[in-house]
Amino acid sequence: MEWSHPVGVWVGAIGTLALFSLIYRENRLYRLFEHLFIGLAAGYTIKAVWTETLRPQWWVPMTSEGRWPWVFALFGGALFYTIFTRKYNWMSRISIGALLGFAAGQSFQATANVYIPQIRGSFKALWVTRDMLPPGSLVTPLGQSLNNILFVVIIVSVMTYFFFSFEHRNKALMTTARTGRLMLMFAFGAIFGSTVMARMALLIDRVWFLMNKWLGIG
Amino acid sequence: MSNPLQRLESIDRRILYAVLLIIVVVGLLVPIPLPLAVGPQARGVYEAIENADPGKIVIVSTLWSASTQGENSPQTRVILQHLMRKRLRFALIAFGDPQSTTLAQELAEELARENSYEYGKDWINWGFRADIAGTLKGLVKDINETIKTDSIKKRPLSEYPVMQGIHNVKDVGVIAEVSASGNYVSWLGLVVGSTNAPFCYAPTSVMAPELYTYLDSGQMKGMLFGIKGAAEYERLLGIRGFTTRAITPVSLSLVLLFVLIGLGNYGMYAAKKRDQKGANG
Amino acid sequence: MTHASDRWESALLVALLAAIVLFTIITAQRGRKYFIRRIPGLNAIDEAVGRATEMGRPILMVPGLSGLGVVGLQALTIFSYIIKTAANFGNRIMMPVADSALYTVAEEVVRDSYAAAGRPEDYDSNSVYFLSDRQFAFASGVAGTIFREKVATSFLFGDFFAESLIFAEAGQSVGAIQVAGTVQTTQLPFFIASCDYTIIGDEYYAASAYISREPTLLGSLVGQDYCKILVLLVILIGVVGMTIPQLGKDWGFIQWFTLK
Amino acid sequence: MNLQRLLGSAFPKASGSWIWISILLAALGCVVVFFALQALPGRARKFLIAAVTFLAGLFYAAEFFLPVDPKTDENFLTFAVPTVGNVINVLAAFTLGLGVFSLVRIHGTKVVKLREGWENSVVLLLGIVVMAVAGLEFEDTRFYRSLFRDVLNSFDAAMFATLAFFIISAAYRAFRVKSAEATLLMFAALIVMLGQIPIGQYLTHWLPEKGSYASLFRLDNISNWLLITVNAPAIRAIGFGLGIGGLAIAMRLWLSLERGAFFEAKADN
Repeated sequence: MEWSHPVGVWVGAIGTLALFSLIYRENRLYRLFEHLFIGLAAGYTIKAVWTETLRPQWWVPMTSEGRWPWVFALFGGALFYTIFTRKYNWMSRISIGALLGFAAGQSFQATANVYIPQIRGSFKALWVTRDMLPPGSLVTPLGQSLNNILFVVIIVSVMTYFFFSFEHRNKALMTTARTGRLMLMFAFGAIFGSTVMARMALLIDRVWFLMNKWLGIG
Repeated sequence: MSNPLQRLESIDRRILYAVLLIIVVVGLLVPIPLPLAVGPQARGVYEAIENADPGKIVIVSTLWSASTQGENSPQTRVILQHLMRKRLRFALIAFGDPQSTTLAQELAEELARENSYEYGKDWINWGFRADIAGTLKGLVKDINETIKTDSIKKRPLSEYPVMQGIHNVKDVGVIAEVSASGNYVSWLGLVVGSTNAPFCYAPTSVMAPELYTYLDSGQMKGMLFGIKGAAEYERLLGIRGFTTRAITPVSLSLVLLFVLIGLGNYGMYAAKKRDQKGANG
Repeated sequence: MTHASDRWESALLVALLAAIVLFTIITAQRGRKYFIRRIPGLNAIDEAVGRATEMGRPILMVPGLSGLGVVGLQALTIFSYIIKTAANFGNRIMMPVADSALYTVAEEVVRDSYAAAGRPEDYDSNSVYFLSDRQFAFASGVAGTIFREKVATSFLFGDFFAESLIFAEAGQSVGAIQVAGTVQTTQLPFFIASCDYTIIGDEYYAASAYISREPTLLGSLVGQDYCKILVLLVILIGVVGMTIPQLGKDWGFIQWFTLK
Repeated sequence: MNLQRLLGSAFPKASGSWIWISILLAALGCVVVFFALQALPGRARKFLIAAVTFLAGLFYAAEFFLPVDPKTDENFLTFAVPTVGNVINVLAAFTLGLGVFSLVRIHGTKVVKLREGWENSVVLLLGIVVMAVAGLEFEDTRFYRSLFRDVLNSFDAAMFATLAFFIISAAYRAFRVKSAEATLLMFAALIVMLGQIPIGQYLTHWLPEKGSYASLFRLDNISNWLLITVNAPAIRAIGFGLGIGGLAIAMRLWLSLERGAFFEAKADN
């Protein structure tokens, strides 16, 4: 079955232009489509939560597979709604607490898995010899040594910048932290630079949508 | 008093926007062929798929929505094209936004028709999962128990020939995620340590810089750097698609930015000189 | 690694980090005083609130996109301090929320903050509202609000993704004073380019301790510093090990942190 | 010890009409528990909340730290990981109603009282109903698919694409040679942008691709070098701080040591 309909394309295209108009100034058309957007998004979430989560993970196991204890999940969910009452609203904290607890408990494994390899990856030899480089490497041992030294210097200086529990009065400390700050700016510039292309790609995709799918040009 | 050069310091934002729009429209209409170098990151993804064990299944995870389709859709497309060319089995799974499963499925269906890939035999859609951590932990243990049913026909996974001999993440040949968010942390944290399958990533170019650290540490085997990565991949596959066309206006708009930054700085310099003159005189 | 037993030493390091933080929290609760340095961006909060008072226009607070978790709660903690200040000056506030679970907490936090400032009657239940959990529907709503209300000040704290720049540039266009902080490192450059003050990296987590001077939080922050020193030491030992050819990759210490 | 079997016998699977009877009985049990909870004194409530939080966290912590059977790579909790994952999903899903309620309350009031902009609120409320009904009941129609693909998706993409404009004005304003920091920011951005685009690559394409010192000065190589050798360690160093900060808050939440908004007093009113 088709995923597209001319009427839908028209609404989509006019909405696109309306949302774009914000860059000129806020206006009535923008406001209208902003509200339509938020409404559709909420409707879609209702649909998605039911079909993607509640029905397969809760309703079907409970009612068709005989896993009746899933009813307790409804109880847990219902406790959130006590927030609207003065008398019972403390109970919402039971469910909130459970969610927070689960998230907290996972943090051990997550921290280990994300950061241990990065710690290990920071063990860089400051003096590299030819046999330490992978075969066929184009970098010279001296070049790699310099890279590695720079790598370690940046890690140390940036981490130093983020020490909070003492004043950066000591001259060496001040210089290190200042280097860290400058390195951060360099890194942020690199991120900014690599983002521009992504944003342009999105705009081009939209202009192409307007030109090709709506107006049939190209 | 007001020298036109000094006004370059503060051009009205709306003029900037109008110029950008014109450049994009013209760039799309008049394609200018530009050279493109294939980087080692894209090659890493290509080689991971090229060398994948045909007995195993490839997981293509998607975490993107229409908002980033400008980059993520071409990336998903080239990866699927490559998988189908190699006739590798693959499973789609989606996180983050429920629509990511629909969008990926739409692409897969389109390409499957072209490549006579049969649903259930050559590929399968595991569907969308809201709980990333729970699902990924489950995949490591038992795929059938975690996914239960596919998302198109809603039948148990074990009924599909494509799932023959696939039990857990050790039976996976390559894991590739096309993503608009930082979900790689979950994959690295919960899955990659438990399997030998190479892990490849196709992020938006925004996210790409933060991934070099994982490429460097070897946790990731390859990466498609936004739309440029997709264009490089098209080149590796020998295809000329929309991506190859779009890369021209992308370049032009960046050139515009260079010009604007130059003008802004020149204007600032001119204004400063005037101020100094004013102070001296 | 799926379990600690995959590499005990690595898991132990993580446990040790947690233990250090707990230890300094306990010593702080028992009365030990800890010092923290000045964090420039956070000092700007009062100035920004004052600006809104002068201009008589609302203060916008956005707690990011993430749900009920560490990052969103931290944002609300910072906001509760801002609200208490704003309540004293009678500023109007607006807080659009992007997650329904976080929304429940946000509403309570705002109400409590007004009560704590001694002005429970000023709390307007329409000031905190769920907008959309869809990234760009949320962005369109927030951007529209910034332009329509011509907000005087906007505080962006939490998990922000691409929409960060929409908010920051919208605020720029209406001349708002903006203070932002996020744990999403990739969004920091945009906040730096468009906001007046940006909280970088784990300054975000330091903020609640800095603002509240609550002993538990100060203790935790100092513990985090010790943890960073420990991580730095581990890295430096590893670097030395890799540099000395006799030790190298196979040295026990380096193996402790090598996951398969 | 086999927890899985124990739980299986404590909560046996029902079948046939027993399903609904069990559900009903369990629901009744919940109602009883609800009123029993309300009867708790303030201190006990606080304790209960802390205990639930702690136990929830303990599940994942113990599952991670406890030794595993080397043959199966599991300990006695591992079997429950997928189910607990589902529980979290389902719990979070139930909160959706709170958000929708907020939207309907604010915009419903606007419409009823005909406040300024009520027309927009009508559109918003209609949007919710039409999308939800179409999605739940008529998912396989062209109407729904087009509403989703052509309309909703286009809006997402359009809003995202406004960033192309905003990034231009932000860069134009911020990239000025006025301080060491701003200059570095600009310099790095320019190099990376040049290294990415074909035109930038073209500028230095005459240099050898590899194998000589001259190739180091190819723009794409400089850009990659910048990203790997300067960007990566800086991001990593920030990451260590964020990771430790996150772990610290997780510990405070888990052990109910957190302070600040929401965690002050309360719970015993």
